[in-house]
Amino acid sequence: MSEQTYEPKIVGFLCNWCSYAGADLAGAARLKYPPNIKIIRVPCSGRVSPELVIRTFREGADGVMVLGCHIGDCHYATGNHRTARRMPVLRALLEFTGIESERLLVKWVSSSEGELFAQTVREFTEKLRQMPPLGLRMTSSK
Amino acid sequence: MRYAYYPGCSLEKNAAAYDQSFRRVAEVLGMELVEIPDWNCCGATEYFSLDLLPAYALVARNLALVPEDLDQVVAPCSACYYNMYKTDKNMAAYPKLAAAVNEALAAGKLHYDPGRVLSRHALDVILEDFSLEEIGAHVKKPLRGLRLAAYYGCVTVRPAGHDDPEYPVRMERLLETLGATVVEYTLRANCCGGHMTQLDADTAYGMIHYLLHNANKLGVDALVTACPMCQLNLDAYQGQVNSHFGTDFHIPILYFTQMMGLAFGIQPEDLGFGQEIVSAKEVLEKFRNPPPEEEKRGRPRRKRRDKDALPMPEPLSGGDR
Amino acid sequence: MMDAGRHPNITLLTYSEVESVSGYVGNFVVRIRKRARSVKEDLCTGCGTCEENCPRRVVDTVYEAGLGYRTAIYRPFAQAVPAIPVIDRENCLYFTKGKCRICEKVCPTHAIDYTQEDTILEVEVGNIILATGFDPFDARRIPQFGYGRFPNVFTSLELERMLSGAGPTGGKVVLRDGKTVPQRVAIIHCVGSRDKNYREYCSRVCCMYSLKLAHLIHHKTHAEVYNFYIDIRAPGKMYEEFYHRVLDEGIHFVRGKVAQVTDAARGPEEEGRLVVQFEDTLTGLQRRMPVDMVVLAIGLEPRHDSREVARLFGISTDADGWFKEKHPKLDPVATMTDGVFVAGCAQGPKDIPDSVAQGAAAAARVLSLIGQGEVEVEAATAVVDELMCVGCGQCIQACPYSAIEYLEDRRIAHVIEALCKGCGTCVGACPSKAISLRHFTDQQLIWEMRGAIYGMQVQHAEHRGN
Amino acid sequence: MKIGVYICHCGSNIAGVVDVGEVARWAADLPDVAVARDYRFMCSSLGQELIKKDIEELGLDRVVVASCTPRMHEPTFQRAIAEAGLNPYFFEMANIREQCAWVHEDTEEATEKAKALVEAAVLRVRHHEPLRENRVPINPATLVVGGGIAGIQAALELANAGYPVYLVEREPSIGGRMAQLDETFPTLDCSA
Repeated sequence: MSEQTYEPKIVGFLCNWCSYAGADLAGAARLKYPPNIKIIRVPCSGRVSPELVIRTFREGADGVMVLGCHIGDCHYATGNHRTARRMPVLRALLEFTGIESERLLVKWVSSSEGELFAQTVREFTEKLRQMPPLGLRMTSSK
Repeated sequence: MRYAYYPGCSLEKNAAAYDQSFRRVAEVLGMELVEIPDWNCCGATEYFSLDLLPAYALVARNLALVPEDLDQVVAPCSACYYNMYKTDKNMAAYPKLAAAVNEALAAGKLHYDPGRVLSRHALDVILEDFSLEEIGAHVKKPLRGLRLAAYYGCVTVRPAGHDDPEYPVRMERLLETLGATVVEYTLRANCCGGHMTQLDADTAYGMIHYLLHNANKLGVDALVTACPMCQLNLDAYQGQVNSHFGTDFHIPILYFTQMMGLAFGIQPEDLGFGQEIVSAKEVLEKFRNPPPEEEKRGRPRRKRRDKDALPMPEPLSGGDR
Repeated sequence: MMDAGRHPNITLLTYSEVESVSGYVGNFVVRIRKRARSVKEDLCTGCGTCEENCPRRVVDTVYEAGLGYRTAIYRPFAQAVPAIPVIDRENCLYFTKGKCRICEKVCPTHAIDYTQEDTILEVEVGNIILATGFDPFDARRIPQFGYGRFPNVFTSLELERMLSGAGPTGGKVVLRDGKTVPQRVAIIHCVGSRDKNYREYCSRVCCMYSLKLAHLIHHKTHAEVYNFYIDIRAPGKMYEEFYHRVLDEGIHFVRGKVAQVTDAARGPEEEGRLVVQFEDTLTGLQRRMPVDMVVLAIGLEPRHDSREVARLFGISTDADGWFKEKHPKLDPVATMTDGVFVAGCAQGPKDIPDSVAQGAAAAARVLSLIGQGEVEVEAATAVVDELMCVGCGQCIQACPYSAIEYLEDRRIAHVIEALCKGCGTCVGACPSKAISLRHFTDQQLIWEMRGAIYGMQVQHAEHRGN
Repeated sequence: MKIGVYICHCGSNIAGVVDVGEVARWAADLPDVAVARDYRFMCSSLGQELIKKDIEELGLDRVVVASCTPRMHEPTFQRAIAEAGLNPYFFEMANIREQCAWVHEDTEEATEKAKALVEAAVLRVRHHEPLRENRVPINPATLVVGGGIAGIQAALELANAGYPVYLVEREPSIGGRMAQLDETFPTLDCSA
């Protein structure tokens, strides 16, 4: 019990067309998941630059989720192809800088996959709870 | 492949033919059966209705006795299989139950962790660990000309979803592989009455009569079962049912392992033939001298389609629901 | 139907499927595959000679619901629109065995063309209405009702065809042998609907069509008709009244779920018949009833490919697979994707009046957009910081819309705003942070994440600048 | 800079889980927030009026609404503030229904999350810039997919209004399920 004193802070970048709608569907279906995740809406997962993910960790997030449309279903035709290609490189970069790469979750969630979204959040939150806080936020103010 | 083997009480007495034939068939298929040392009764169907904790403990003791290096146990009896499966699952789902059961087991210096041993029915093991092709490869003397119907009863197919519980089809496929003529028996998954014979004989006879009457209409040479309880009810009470209803049924009730053994070329005596009450002599006779024209009769009749008749829907392929 | 076929403003593309959709509200580009009919549409007069002479008969699982036959070259039904047949290449003797060509010989206008190929056409439209309908529940999935095993178990759709004067039996209600008139008929309601094992929802039309079938069967055969129902749901204008009319006609109603339909007899009165085993919840008894015919009132399911179709048009489905409307009450025919509307059973089970109303409503929504003449499009486009851009061209490669050009003279990238859809993929690709997406700038997103991550503490940190 | 923050109850959809009054009180202390209110239905015309009135009387130049998903009502509110003379991009929404009240059960947790989402929106909106909508003409042609009764009806309405329609049907004929039925309930008239 004493291990669970810490609640990870998670930021999710969700594409407006599939994953954000999937998260909305999870809500409409009243599925439950932990409140740790805060969702930031982006037009396309392709908008999420590696720098933005690293910045999110630096700002104090313990985990980052990047969710987009399934490959082939991108609202912007091929935006998520870029995401798919970019993220493995980013993982290597994260490891290099000492951030465990499993703190970054990249997944395709469609607008009809509310249950998948809720399940993904549950599992990711649980996984991060088992890990120590990242604590990268560079500030001393309280 | 090695399996822990739990014969259960019936297979020592009235269903000895099942035990004998299963062991012989397993040998042919290359299954190594390791009988659980010092096993006890599974409590059958009654004990769970009387006192839950001792009932679970009774079953868990057998699971605890499964040798460490084995992770699955085969039970030919549907009730034994069902009790073991249920005990394992419920202990996993209800930690309080698991703790209480283990407290009881501790008196005998035993312990069982739910999930360690997978309980399986003999029918499932044979049909899942071996393909029909593999089984077919062992067939030396096909059951040509024998009209057989598969009878699963209610317990065999119900807990684990190996087949459609409402309308299973796998034993039929097995019998076809053995070369038999399989007839579609609607009541394949209906209850045989279980121990109703001891509680209310008239009701039980009604249930047994229902099963026998509809099998008889199909002109079967035998009903093929996978459960000692089903076999017992339909076989041992067939005479009573006949006198009760004034019927004259003569339907041998045999185990699927006996039919496999026959097709594999094993001597009937080694498969427990002769222990049944409704004699299977005629079945063996037909097996030894199959009627030659039987094979050709079934086909062309189906072809002659009535010109008025409306088409039938195609059967569902794949069988998934 | 005829009106739609004749209307000068309607281009009818039957035997066709949409392959891809691109663009946005106001300006979609749609690629449509027009499958080869193997019949030249301009030459065919719809005389039907080919159908009469085709030697190949196949069971018609679509229009006749499996109860009747059609030929390999066929029109689904006599009044088909258009009246031009197609050759079903999977069953045609010429296409499968290489010989026959009878239709080619008998066609008086030489309209048969075995070499015809699929054609792809591209159309530009401003709006899209999806009315792709439903699939009937496959009754074979409930084996205890015996559909597909017992000849005299029928689906309600088969009965519809049987009752049709133009159907396989010429309107006569008979058993599968094609001649015996049933004396007692059981109609089992809620087959596949209101059932946790299959579909939890109510299919809305089955109660009413079951009442109608009961009435018509009774009327045509004088058979005793038993309805096995959970609840009778008759909400609609004149619906409850119709229920009472059917009650008064002497149709029987048994409230309870049917456990199984069997051909196994328990007594002489059951021999040779089907037996319905059920619980009568009004008497609390388990009962059996021998009947001659069983009709399964099958429910409505989303089209088997509804999820793929939804993806194609960029809309979503609900958990069951029905197309999801923008708002269940306030916006029932729009979707979350502008310019894409839904109508009819594709959105959920509904009866004919509701389907027609939704079709008209969807059209009205489209007309309102057309009436406005123009539509607002993305203002949140990408923009290049000319001082930062080194002209590497990464963004140009990343852009899915070819909306970024390279200015040779100044050696920088430039966004063509009219083409930019605002996805921001270029931003993710730019190595020198020279391109940004309006309304989704790094600064805006970073401040949003700060607020989300550590709340009020931001105020204190704020003075340290960004 | 003057920001107005509006927390929607959505009846009991949000207010049943999130302490909306608390979120509004707390939001009032966020940087540059001039007013923070909670209201039963922000998307109603009264709710929209509330925002417009504040823009005019308090001189708000940024607006944050915390309610349902922006995929539903973002255009509604953007239109409202535009009517009050504000650039519609000086607006941000916090999704405290689909992604908060409906997916969390504990009031304290949900209220804390709602606060974080509101703060995120406030901090974001401070950096918004005015943008101008582009307008494009609408192609008057319509694609109708599915030639059943609903599709036929839609196609006829549009065609009768004088606009071109492409009616695509997978089967060789239009008509759909309706063509299979002979008599329909409750009037038993023929369906063809």
